[in-house]
Amino acid sequence: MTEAVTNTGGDWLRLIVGLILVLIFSQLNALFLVWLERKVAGHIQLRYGPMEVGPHGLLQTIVDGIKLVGKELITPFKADKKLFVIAPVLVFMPVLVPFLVLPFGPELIIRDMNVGLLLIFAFSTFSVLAILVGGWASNNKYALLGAIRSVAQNVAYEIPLLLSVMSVVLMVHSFKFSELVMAQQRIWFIFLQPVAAIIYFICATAETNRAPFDIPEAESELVAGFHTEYSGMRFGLFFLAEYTNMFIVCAVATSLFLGGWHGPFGFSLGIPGVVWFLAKTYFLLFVLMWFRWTFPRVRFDQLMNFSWKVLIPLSMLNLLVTALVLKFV
Amino acid sequence: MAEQFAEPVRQHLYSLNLGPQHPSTHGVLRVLLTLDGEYIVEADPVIGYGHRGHEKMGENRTYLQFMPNTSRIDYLSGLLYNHGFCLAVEKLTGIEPPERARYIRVICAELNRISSHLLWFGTYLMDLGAFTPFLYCFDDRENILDILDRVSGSRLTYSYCRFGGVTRDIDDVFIEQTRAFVKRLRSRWKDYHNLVTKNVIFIHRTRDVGVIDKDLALRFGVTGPNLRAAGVPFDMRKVEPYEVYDRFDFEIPVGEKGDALDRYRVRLEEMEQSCRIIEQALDQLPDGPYRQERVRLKVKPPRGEVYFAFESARGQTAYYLVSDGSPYPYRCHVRVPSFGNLHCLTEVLRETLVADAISILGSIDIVVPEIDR
Amino acid sequence: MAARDEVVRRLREMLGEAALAPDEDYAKGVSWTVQVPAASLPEVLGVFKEAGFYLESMTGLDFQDTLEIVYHMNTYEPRSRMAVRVLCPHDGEVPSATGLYDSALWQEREVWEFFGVRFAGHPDLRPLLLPEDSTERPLRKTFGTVHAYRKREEIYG
Amino acid sequence: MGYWKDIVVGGRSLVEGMRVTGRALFKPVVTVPYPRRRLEMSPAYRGHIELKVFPETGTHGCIACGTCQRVCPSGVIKVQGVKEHARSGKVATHYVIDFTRCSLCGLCVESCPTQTLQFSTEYELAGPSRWDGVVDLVQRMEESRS
Repeated sequence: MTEAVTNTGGDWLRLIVGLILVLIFSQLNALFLVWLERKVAGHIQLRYGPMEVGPHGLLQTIVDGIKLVGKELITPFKADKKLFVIAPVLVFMPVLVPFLVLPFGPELIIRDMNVGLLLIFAFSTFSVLAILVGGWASNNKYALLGAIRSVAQNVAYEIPLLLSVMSVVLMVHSFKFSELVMAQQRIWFIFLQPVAAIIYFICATAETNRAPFDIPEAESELVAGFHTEYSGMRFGLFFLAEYTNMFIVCAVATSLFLGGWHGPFGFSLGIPGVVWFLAKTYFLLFVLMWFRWTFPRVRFDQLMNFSWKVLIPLSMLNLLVTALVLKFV
Repeated sequence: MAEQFAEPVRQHLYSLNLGPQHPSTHGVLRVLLTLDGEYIVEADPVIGYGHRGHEKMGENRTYLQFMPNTSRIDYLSGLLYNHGFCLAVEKLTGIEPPERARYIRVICAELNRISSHLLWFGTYLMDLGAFTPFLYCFDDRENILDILDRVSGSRLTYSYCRFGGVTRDIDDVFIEQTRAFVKRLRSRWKDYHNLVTKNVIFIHRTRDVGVIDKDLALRFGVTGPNLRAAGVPFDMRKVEPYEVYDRFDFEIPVGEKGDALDRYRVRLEEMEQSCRIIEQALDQLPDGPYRQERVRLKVKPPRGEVYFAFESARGQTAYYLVSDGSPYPYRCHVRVPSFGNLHCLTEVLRETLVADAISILGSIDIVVPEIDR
Repeated sequence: MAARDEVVRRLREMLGEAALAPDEDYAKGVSWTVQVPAASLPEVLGVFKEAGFYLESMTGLDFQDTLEIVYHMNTYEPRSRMAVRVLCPHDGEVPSATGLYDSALWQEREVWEFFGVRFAGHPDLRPLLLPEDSTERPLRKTFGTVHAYRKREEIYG
Repeated sequence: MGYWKDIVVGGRSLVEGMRVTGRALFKPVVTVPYPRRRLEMSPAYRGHIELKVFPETGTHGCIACGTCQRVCPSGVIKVQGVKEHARSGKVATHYVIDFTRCSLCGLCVESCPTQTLQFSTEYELAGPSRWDGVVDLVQRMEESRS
């Protein structure tokens, strides 16, 4: 009895400490990513980016955050007030959950669940609901169009995303992150599953509504898409959620395809695992930003075509080949 | 592209105001869209938000005083408008500018045309969602503005031309800078093509989108690159050569079917042709005065009228001046190319998607204040 | 040039020699000026339409004694611009060209709002550039400050 | 086969595009961090007008003839002058411009018979009030001399 209590107590402690760390990390990470994005965009476009607040503008996003907090929260006339208020909370909550199972290092997993991977995808789908609610409740046609697009896009891209992940899961026979990463100690899965890796990354870009798949918020068409009517920190939450989401998909890509906390080919070079993990994740994030500042936006029907006619058949084929190879080789 | 979709069901139509404040309407343009889902059933551009009454102003000002106005009708190719107005008045009064002035005007006008096309290139890509080419174009365009700033003292609304010449002579530094710019622009084509023209997303966004064919162009009076993209080699610089354009060897680029991709290609090729004109003009540049001294500030044309058409960056532009013999024009009408170019949208936008509407709107290259006048 | 000559030939038959005035050296920017009575405007524009001309520009002139609408027609050939001029009293009506040229839809609206020329048969005569409720006719010489308000023959006579 | 070719060619074109932006990432920055670094104005720069001081006379040469006032398209200029004595020419005592309405066309400078007008190279002209644009050039000249 006592043992069980202390056990759960230890678990609870771990969970609470972990949650606090996650809250701090996710906020700092989002702020840092916003800064990084602006810096990358700036230098790609032959300009400086933020330079004034702090060294190289590092504190710019914090100041922006404070500005957002100070802004008036506007609720449009005839909006569905309850849903309108709930939506930003709804979008931000699920993006915190995946941090519980992300394997930052060999010992740095808050909860190493046996369905870790499933948990992440279950909750990342949740953000679509929030976008739909936010877009619908705004009583704005641009927002509504953005919400509709977002739902259709997410439905189309969940499938190849999961299919490409399945081929990795097939190889490891586990949904558990620690096992998925441990299986890559010698060789990363990106070398064994290049097609799945590419498909995953494309779908992840679409899942997080990033350019060139940012049609739900396509600013030149829909002004700001689903968050057109949001102001102040409500908009800020959408914004933070987007960047945290980016981090999550990249972290998952790192642990599925880039060996998680392992160095290349088993050489860790004396660098701690968590550094390896974060370095790889931020590199992927940089690639995402690179995409955004290079490509034009695809059109809605082309996006659908691409998913249903290219990505889904390819990922099916990839899964089939994986299964056959595992069975007969 | 529209044929590829099933016939849209005409129910639950709703209207959407695209503009007047919208990120990609290029000024205060409002397009009243009737939508069925994301399909456009009807598009009605509403214009006039930027009406300043330039034509009425023209009747209340002397010919010279109207000059600053001309560069504000279309602020992106202000020098071309100056140039055209100058030529119209010179034709009306019979002033002959010296040879050197003619060449200077042509060089500056072509530079202005390139800068206008570069800006179009950037903003069009921005409409399609690619932000970065915009900044690259502005980097190049800044070069032109610096060059023109050196001679005209202004970066956007030049009012550089005067009846019988220009306000300021060009010097060796200008010539050197211009040559360097032409060289630089040519070295940039490869980057532009790699970044944009070959990009598969870009091609899919523009091919077969917003087709303006010959027939449509004729009905709506579409001119300029939009008409040339449909395969009609109609350019006032060739058809009715004004100034010294008949002394240069250049081609009129034409497209095939008149979709957005063709318009894009035609404009890009036009920049290259403008470079050729500039180079030849610099080679042939004669010495001599840059301005005719005997022209009075208050020109008094004889009674009569003139209709002078020239090629601005957006198409065939014309000044229709009626003089009653006084220093003030009796009537001063400006034929602006964007007027027809925008009007044909009512037809072109039908049965397209909202995303295509933005792409088409960007590809026809309108300047809204020019339409509103 | 072929299209232009064709139009000139047919217009001669229709209106007679006196209505057409050539401008061989293109000093005014138009090759032929055609003076047309308002009633026969649709047929005249129909001739242009068949020959492949487009309506390049359309504008009004306000004189003390009359209003004048000037249509500039052009085709994709060198030196073939032609001017069609129609006289119209200040409160008069001119047949609309909207059935022939779609571009007339907007250009006639513009002339209507600025000069107050009514176009008979125009489907949608709303102001285009001016506010929707405006009743002024800004380009008439009776509006605002003007330097001269002349009779037509003082300029063209 | 077109299907596979499209995927490969399309993918290649995307990589090409990323190479262009990737190279740009390491190119030097072309913008100017404005208040920290300033650019020189071009020699022909057209700012608002100001009165030129002639070294021979030590003052401006404006004779208050009003040519600039008449030639100005926007009615920006108001000149007032007095005759010192009956035989002498007029000398401007007030030369007021409303810069907020000026379109910087330069017609006044061109038309000036005594060439006493020139463009200033000032460009930071923003002010909190619309009357900040109304400047008396004679007064301004005297202030700048003292």
